[in-house]
Amino acid sequence: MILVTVLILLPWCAALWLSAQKQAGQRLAMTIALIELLLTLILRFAPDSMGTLGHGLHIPYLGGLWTLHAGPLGSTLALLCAILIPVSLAFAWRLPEFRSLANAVLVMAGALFGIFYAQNVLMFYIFYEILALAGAFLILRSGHKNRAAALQFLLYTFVGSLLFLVALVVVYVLHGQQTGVYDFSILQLADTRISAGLGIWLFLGMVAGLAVKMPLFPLHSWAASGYGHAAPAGSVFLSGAAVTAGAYGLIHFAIPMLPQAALEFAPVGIILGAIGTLYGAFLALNAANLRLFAAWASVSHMNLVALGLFALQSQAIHGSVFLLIAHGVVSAGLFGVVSVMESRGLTGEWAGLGGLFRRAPRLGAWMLFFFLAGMGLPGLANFPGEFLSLAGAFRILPLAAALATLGILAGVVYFLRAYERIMLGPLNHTLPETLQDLQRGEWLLFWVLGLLTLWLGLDPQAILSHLGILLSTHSMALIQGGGHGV
Amino acid sequence: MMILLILLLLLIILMTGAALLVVRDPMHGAVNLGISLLALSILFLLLGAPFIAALEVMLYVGAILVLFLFAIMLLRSPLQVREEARWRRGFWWPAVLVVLLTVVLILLFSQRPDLQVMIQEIGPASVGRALFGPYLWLTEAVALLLFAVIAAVLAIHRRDAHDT
Amino acid sequence: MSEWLFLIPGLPLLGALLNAVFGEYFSPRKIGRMAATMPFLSTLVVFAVWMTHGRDPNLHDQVWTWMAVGHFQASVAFHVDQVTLVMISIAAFVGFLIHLFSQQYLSGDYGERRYYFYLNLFVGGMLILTMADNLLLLYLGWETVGLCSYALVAHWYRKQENAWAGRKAFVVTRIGDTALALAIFILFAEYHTLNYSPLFAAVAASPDHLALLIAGILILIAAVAKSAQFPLHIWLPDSMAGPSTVSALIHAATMVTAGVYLCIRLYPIFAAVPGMLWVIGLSGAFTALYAASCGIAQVDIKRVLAYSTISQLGYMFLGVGIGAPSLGLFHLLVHACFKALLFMGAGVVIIIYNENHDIRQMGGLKKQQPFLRWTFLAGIFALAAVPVISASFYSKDAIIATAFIVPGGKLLWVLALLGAVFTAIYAFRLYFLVFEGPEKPGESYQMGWGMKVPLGILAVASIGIGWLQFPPGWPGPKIWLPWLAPELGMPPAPTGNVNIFLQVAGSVATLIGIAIAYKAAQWEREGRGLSRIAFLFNAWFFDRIFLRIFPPVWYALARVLDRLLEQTGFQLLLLGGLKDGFGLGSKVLESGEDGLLSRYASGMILGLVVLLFVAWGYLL
Amino acid sequence: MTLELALVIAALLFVVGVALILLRRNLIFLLLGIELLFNAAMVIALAGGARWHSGTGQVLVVFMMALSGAALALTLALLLRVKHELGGDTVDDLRQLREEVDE
Repeated sequence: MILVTVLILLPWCAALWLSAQKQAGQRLAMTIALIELLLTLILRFAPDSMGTLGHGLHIPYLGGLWTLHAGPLGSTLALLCAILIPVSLAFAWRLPEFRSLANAVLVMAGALFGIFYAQNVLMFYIFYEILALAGAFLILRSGHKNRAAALQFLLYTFVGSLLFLVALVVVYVLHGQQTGVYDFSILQLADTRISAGLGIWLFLGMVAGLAVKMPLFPLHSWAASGYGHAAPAGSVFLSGAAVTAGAYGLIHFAIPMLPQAALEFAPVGIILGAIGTLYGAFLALNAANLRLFAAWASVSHMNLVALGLFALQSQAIHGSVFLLIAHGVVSAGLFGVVSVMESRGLTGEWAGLGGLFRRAPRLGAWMLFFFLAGMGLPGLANFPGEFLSLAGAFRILPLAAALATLGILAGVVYFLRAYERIMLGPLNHTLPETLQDLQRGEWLLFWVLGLLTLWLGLDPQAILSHLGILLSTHSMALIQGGGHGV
Repeated sequence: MMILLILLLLLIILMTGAALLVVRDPMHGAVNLGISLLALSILFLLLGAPFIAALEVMLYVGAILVLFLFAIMLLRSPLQVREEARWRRGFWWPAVLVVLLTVVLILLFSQRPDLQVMIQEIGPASVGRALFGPYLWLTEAVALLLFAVIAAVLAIHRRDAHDT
Repeated sequence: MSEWLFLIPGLPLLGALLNAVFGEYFSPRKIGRMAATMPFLSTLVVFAVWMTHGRDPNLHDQVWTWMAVGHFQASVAFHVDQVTLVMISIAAFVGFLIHLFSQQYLSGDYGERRYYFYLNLFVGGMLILTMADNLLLLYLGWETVGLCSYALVAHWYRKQENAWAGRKAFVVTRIGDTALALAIFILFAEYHTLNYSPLFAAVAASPDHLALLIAGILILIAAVAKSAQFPLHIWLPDSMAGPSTVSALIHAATMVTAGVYLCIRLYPIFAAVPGMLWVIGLSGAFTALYAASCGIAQVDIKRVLAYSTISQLGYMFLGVGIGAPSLGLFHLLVHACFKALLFMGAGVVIIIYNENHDIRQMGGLKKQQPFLRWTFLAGIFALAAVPVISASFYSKDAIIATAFIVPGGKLLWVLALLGAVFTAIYAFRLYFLVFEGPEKPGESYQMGWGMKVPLGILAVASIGIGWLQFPPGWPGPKIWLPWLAPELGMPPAPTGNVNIFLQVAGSVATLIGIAIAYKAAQWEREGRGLSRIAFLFNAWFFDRIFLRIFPPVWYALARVLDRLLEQTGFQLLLLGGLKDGFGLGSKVLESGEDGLLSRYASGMILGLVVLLFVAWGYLL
Repeated sequence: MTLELALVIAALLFVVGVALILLRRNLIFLLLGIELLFNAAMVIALAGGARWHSGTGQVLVVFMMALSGAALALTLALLLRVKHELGGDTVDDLRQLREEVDE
């Protein structure tokens, strides 16, 4: 219990302390990040750490706000986020705006850990809001410091989460009326009997709130401008870790609360995910510069996660969670490559690139590695997740899943075209003379991410077997009725 | 007999009110207010609050009205009585509103059977006991408030160098 | 023995890993030698498997569980049976020969370490593909070889067209991968398993025709894309931009045969759907004829061989289509030998004429390079299926003959026979133009033993390997078909005078082809040769049509989606509308405040009046 | 002296006060109006106190007197500064608080 509380509050205090410092405080931020990593490791692999860790801050009618519960899914995603913190800080090491970026990332990290260990839905909502705010702050204070992008990000996430709050409160009230127990803990709210008609509206509200963070198709346009304008090092964390909150919220809170409605929403979700995957692929092909390219690639993958998640089928949901983790690592690699190129003074516009492989073969090799991972090459991180999600969704809605499978083909088209424009072909004369290849630090960073991607790709069973039964037995029983089967 | 007296007082209040509305010079306005307040203090007497009636004369007419007079004196630009327009530009719309207000108040308070209760007199003794009994701290607070107002007025009036 | 199976693909992959990690610290020569030893070691292991389990191999090696979610069980498990044994022998042995050959062929070129990395990775990927025990692992090998072909074709990345050719290869083969993925989903959705034996058992038990038909078509598309069959063949001629050794390994011996292997491996699925096999046969026969017709009009030495590969693969598909997968496999083996030999020979010829690919400016090389000439001639004999002495006489003509007697096979037989004639034409035309005729001297080039040994071995193989399976009625050994029979069944064999007629027809077709080729070579030298036929030179203009239709449409769709939906749809209307809406609202509210105190007072009093009226109404 | 009569008196005073505030132009008359409103409130307080026979009514009145006096003093002081600084002492002139509607 104390461990998780430290895990959540430590980054916030660090952020506070950091903003009071005069100098940039890289060393401090990195040590905090590594401590976080250690804590999550302990929480993930300590034998007795599973289950409810403790109750706290009990408020009448609201239930225990600080009840912490370490589930297999939550702690695994927390581990992913903990890995991404030092990675994103490392990529931002020499950025002028390191301090504000580190602040935003640390606050987001605290909020994320709060989300993953929350058992009380209201506590989840509060941390979800903090996460959205910190995300907007990150976009505002790093990279192009573009106000419009931050505003758009905030507009989307806030409107969405308000809808989620409305739906949550309705469920809470209905539960209160039915059982007389007014409590926000998910265990209580999970078995409220809700009429089908109302249920579908509530679930739509919740999906609006959560799927906006995971940019599901119609709610995605904040992602392009958000990732496009934030510093790539910031986008590493934003697109790698922050999106997991949406997916986790859906699996751990929204679906158990409204299993029947989730079942009815499944076909719509799959179709939206499929459209989103292809839509992201096409727009990545047409991206104006490298940042937007990486942004759209990330949107395309996240829609595939959404597809797997809404299919509510055991292969699909395991696949989508695995793809979520894999996407965290691969998009960290992608945005890492972009941030390394920008640290070399390249603007990322296509005109300024071409034939880079001659000057920076190591960077070229790693870029190809992460592009291949992005393409879903078997043996690398994305493949198991993608394949499981598609195979599972195929059993529910073959046509939509087939449409999404075209994403495999579309992936090659946009990734290789980008790779060719950057790396291959004759050397671009506008490239700066002093362009050196990866330095010792960056090279090591890419090796870490690369080995992680390879390990995830070759031995996904290590993660898949630990995820356990993702959907609580109760909602699975209901869903089994819906013919979604194992 | 009593009713006659009350009606007379009401008449006085009405007359001074009307005068207040039409008179140009603020000094005349202040005097009119004084007269109506005096009539009101007699009414307080009839309402069974002799202590308040006395207080009304001392505090209200004596202090607040004098305050007004001083203010008007200070405000009056010397030796030149400008022909002031009495009413602000948008006159008719608020006038209608006032009439509407009177109509609704009369409607609200007329033919209300449960209000026909006679009023008994409450002597100053019980008021004194209440003032320094349960409401002791409140009284101290009001005293403090008055002190604070004095300080505030002084602060506002302090002419520091950069003002003029 | 079975627990050593993982070494076969493991060793080349280990070589690739070592190269990736320590590559920078060693000279390219050392890396090259290390890279060459890896396939050599796996060839030894394969040889050991031949020795111990040659008779009827049925080995299984479960390494680790890759994915296991509900029914979706896929593990990294290798399975070796007759078909796989043949495939891994080709991949490992020919792979080793190519590694040996490229030590000298590519020395001193840029990106040598990268070349050896991808070559090792390719051999590893090919071995995984052929030894996989379930569809998912096959898919892994399938995509790895696709990746390596992309990287190796774009090896000389500094020229834009090479990079583009690589990308074109990967994108077109990826169409096949998507089809294969869909087929796997269908099969998994229907039969809940990915491993071969349970899958075939389930298919045999309850053949659901619709699902199997769609899955069959999708698998065919995958095979067609990978083996560059019509219409997805457009990437192969362009991928000649890569080094010749790459073409020798990938575009002749191993990767392109993966499509044929897939059809052989998933034969029960095709057999379960009536008429499916005939479709495969037709596609094979038509591609054979089409590619051969294009081959006769080419001038680039490597493009001739590229179209010949497409056509020979057509014959293999024909073999599978007429119900004789073992014959298809036999031709695959033979083709691997002589095509690798021809490509390597072509590579040397290109170096001699310093990077000039145009065969019209070549000639009379036989005096300068006697060794190269004889080995190349052996390859040409095999390619053209010269009766008796060449290996493919025993494999290709057998396929053509069997096609004749299979029900509905007459059309296929005609196409195949015509294809055989064209094959002989372009084979000997190539030979006469390059080696015979007036001598055009190129640079002198001394082939080291590293280059001579592979050429020699493959030359002997392309002559001798055919004797494994003499045609029916001939005295010689017939061990190939019986050896494969337990797994692929015995193909129907023509008998009596029909058999004789077919063999004679095959030989006559080849001889006619050679005669025409002699004349064609002369016309070509006089400048009015076959290459002036634009229709054939541009491969019936398919490439141009294909490139004018699909990429522009794809990019236009991307632009439309981007401009229409993203910029106008989401950004302008949705967000712009929201912003203006809020702006309007605040402006309306603002107009109420104009600083007049009494305006505020009257507002308050108005509120009071309204409240009192409500109270009055309430009290009534 | 009935309760109803007291309420009528208070209503009368209230109306006059409101009329003054809304109609007059000079700020002093506004303040006079406010004083009238205070008195109206006092009448009701007394009526209430008398009705329930408790002294609190009158206590409230005492406090109200104190408050109105304090408020008035402050307002007049401000009024003096406003007259001096901004030059006008009528409602129509003092419009500096208007919301500058910037486009």
